[in-house]
Amino acid sequence: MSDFLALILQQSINGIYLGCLYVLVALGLTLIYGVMNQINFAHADFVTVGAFAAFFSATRLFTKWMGMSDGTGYVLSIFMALAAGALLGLLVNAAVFAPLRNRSDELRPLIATIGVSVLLENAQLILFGPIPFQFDSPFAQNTIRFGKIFFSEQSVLVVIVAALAIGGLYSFMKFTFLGKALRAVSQDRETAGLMGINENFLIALTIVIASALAGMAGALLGPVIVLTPFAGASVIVKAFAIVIIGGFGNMEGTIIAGILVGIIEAFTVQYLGSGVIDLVVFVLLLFMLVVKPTGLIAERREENV
Amino acid sequence: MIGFSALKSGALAAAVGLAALSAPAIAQNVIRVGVLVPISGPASYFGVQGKEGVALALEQINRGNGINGIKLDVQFEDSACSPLQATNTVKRVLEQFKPHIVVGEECSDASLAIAPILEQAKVPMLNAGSAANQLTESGYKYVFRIFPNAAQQGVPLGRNAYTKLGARTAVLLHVKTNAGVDNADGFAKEFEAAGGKILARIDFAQDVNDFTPIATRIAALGKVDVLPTFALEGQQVRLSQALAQARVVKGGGGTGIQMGSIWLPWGFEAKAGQASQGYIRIVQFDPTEKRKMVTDFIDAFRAKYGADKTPTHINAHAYDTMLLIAEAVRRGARDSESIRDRFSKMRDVEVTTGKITFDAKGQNSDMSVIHFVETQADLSWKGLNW
Amino acid sequence: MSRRVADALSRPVRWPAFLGALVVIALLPMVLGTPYWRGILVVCAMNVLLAMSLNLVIGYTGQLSLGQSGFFAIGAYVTTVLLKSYGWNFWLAGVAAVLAAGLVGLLLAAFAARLRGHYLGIASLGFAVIVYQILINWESVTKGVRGIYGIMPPPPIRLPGLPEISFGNQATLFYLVAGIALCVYVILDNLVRSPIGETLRAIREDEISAASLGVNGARWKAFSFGVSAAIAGLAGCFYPGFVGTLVPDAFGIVESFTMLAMVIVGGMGTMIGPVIGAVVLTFLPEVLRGFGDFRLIVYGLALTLVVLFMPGGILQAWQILTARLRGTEASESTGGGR
Amino acid sequence: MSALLEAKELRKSFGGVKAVQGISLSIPEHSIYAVIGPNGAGKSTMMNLLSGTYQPDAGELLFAGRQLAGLPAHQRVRLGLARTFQKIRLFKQLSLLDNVLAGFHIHHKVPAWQYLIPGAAFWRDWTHCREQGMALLEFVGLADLAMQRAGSLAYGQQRMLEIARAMATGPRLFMLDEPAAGLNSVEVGFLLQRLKDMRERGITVVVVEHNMDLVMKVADHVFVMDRGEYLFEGAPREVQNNPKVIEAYLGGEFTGGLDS
Repeated sequence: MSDFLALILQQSINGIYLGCLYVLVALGLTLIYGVMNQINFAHADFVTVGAFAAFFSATRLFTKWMGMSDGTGYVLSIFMALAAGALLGLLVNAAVFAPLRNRSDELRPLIATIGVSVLLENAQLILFGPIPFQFDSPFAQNTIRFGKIFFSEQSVLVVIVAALAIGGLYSFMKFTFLGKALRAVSQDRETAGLMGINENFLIALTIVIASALAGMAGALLGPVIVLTPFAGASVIVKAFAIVIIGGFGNMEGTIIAGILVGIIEAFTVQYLGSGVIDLVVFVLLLFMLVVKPTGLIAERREENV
Repeated sequence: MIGFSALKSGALAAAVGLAALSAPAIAQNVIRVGVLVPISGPASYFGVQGKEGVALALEQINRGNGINGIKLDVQFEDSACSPLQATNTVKRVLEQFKPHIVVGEECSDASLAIAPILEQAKVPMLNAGSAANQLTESGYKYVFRIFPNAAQQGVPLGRNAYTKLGARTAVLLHVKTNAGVDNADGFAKEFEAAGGKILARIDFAQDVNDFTPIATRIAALGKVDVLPTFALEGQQVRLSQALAQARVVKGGGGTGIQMGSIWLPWGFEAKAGQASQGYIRIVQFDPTEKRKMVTDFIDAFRAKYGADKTPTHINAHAYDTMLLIAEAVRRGARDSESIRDRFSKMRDVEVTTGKITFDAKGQNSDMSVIHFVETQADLSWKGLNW
Repeated sequence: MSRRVADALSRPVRWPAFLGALVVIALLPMVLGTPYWRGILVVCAMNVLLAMSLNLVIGYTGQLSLGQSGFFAIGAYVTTVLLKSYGWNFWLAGVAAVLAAGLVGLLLAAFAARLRGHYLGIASLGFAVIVYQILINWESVTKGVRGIYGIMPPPPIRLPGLPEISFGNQATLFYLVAGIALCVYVILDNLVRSPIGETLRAIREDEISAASLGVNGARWKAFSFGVSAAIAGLAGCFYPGFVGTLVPDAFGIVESFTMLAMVIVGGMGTMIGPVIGAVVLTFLPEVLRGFGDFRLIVYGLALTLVVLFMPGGILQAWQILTARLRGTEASESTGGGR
Repeated sequence: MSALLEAKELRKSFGGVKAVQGISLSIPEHSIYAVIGPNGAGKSTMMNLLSGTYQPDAGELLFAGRQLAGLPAHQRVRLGLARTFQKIRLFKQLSLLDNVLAGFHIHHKVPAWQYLIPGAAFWRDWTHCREQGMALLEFVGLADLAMQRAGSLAYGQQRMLEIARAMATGPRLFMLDEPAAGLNSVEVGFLLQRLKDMRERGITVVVVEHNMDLVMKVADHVFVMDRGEYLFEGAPREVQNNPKVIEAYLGGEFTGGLDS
């Protein structure tokens, strides 16, 4: 393989892996948006909480106290993060989204979740401090090599878990009654109400699923990012961009956009410089909004006059 | 560049009333020290460690009779590493606490913003964490810095890379902040003047987490001798690991040598693992040093904060600032003016990070605070005596 | 003329309120007489301008904008660069900065013509990110992350027959910014009560319906974005001279959210609401310094609680409270009469 | 009578659905013109084409001899076209008076600077608009509620407010989309009277209606559509007795009384 091809391939792999991380964060955002037209600004902090939950269960609870191997401990910690995210989602739904839901307002929940975000970030700062935690998953430092191409075991794990999560979410939405009900609510609240579906329950469920996804993303990001209480904040703005590029509330769009942004980022680093990543991503975002305002995969919603 | 005279006449005449406020006439046995550190936001990384160092020093200095009957009184304020917040906070401290001296800030942006206010108020500023050259190059009379500025770090780094390591090619890696840019410039200037070649200059934002694409790019550049890296601990761990994974640096089986200045704390190697092998960097505080001052400091630190902890250079810097103030008081300083006077006459004052001699600009000119170390295969440090 | 028509024609008397505001502005730097508090007052006056500017777009025109920090940044940087690199006079540079911010606002309005709701929100957020990135990367002009230092406050005004007014003093700087904020308030208040205000509110309520009344939605949204951006730019003019230092980090997207919070917490779609919000959210973090490390936790909690329990903002909560108090008093008096 | 509005071969489809297929009509001035048809006949699409909410795929539109094609809705208002909506679209958070005042948008003649600092011209306009607005509210019987929030009105009142608001634009041609839907018989009677009053004032009224009863009572001319196509047109009496129309209605979901 020529050096050039190897480089292109390597950066593409880097990009896809990065994209999968973004997808894991963005999926929850898009799910909440799709069902209830709300933005959860604290979503990124759920990711951070998930990362810390995973960190403490992987490096303390499962390994030091329960004597499991590092590998098992880490894999189990993913579920702990998932649970932590879900719990947090339950709380935030009860505290913010449920009370504000009936006012059919897109701004107040946004501001309220900004408040939640400030609260969570600083509570974690008090609890864990600002010095980065060293979260070593046993997979992060093992490198798989094919000739010049390399990637870490962790990145394989990330891609597999991302695929499983997407697959799971997809089949849940397609094949289960609750999933179908969720889609019904996202399309038309009143009709869903007529079908005898408890809307409150469905919305709580959506937030819990989305938050659990965020927690899980935290467990996977933890060993590869700089784990501080501010870790999530570093990806949230990009996650917003991805959700928009993919079309708000559109799962397929989010997945494609996430991976696309990951790849663009890798090639921006290669050819333009890492200092302009955000510039490139957001110029792309505005460009997308000009040429295709409804996102990569458009869902037509005709305004009924 | 704005001349000092212009600053003096106009910019911050705002602080005019402060001089009067901050020069209490009553005989006293307390020296008030305002400490401005970032306690909120990501920069609290510095603030939290700074507070630890100050608190420890304070405990020791104020024990018993203090310094000949005089005690230090410290007030912390959160200046958030931001110029706006820092200017607001410094005014607040000046009028509510009336300090004789202010210690801070960690971030260059904020330090540069408060320096003219303190100059105007005639309250000395003792800085221990900002590298921007400009801070002591602006003609301020009340600004002192024990931290080596970017030039002091970058120049020996660039020179030694060329002469001692025989490096001819370099890739600069730095975080896009005031200090990162200054450090990288300092290295580049010296290295290129000596005849070296900068193959690429790669800067990145403070919120970049994944360095694999950057490492891939460097790997594709061909043979790189040195990689001067200027970023904080969190990012550097990931960066070194990515470079090792891409087989750029020695730690990953490559030939490149990462070099760095005073950004990384003791304990970096343990976090980065094998990837940090061969890393050559300047440390200002070396906890393995056998000087009594250092061992005493470490013992006291562990007694206060836990036996498993080793102080970082940030802890040490903060601790040293208090030692210096205590030293000034010991030499008879009783107010802002006399503290400034004693500071400007200090020669070879020993602190945990080395020796301090302030030059006419207020910058510590004693290069003994700069030690080069190389990370060994077992992750220990080897002093290089450069 | 019937009484109903007379009611419709009654004009609210506003000059006592403005006179009151003038007195409050005049007294504030004396009540809060130290450089620190006066500095906070200047920040507060800038925040009032910013909150009012955002409120025009969000509260009156109903367009979600999360990019206000971008216009604030343009105002600050254009002023400073013209002042320091091109030797312009501050006042002239300020006018240029206001115009520049306004023009860029029109540019963003092009997006508003096509996008709604959260899409517009994120597009404007993207705009703010791009402005921030340009400030960092266009080093030859903005000095990038190194920042610009030693920026002067506005030059003194010399009027014949009067003593020189210098803005090196925080009190006079506050008078300047607060005076301008008050003028902007009066003008905006006139504007939103005028037919233009009726038009903007019509767009906010229902754009299709407004079009059926002859309203060109795109044009009026552009007007709203342009004016709003210009006011944010105006606030930006005073920032560098006040702090003395200009770095891109002062204009991160967090600032946009803080401005949004001011509008919502105070009460959007009213003139006085965002002013209240700006005052509260400027002073709250300072007052909370007593909480030390817990300061921002309390701040976050307070923000969430205000939104949850005062959905119409502090202003509406206050109105409800006073109405209830008056209501109970009234019933008591009638009870006594029986 | 000359035609105020003329449509020639208008076509509009959405995706694959042909909503309007080659409709031509001619609306005479100073008349009440009704467009009727069963559900899905394309009446509302026709209305949206005339008002400019949609642009036609093909065909010509002439208003008082002027081409309307390509002209957006807000510009047609300036020529004298006004409309109401089938699904009421009021400014619910605003007061009744403010709703109507918004309708004067195209009629303000005030120097621009006076919007910032009001002067004599501003206040003249201000007073004039409010007097006119109150008169319009009086016209639809809502003057007593002028300061209430539009969202708080009963359904029938909301319909009347929407009419008053559109009237404020000073239309030559006023198109009402199902104005009687959801009204009780008293309200329908009031509406009929108002439609006739409008005609008296020289306004050409177009009513798109499902309710045959209303149409038969006021319309001068009736145009019948079915499935996007022309079916029949003529005087109310002729329409009522036309077998094609009856069939279309009976075959459709029509439930109203043809025989009334």
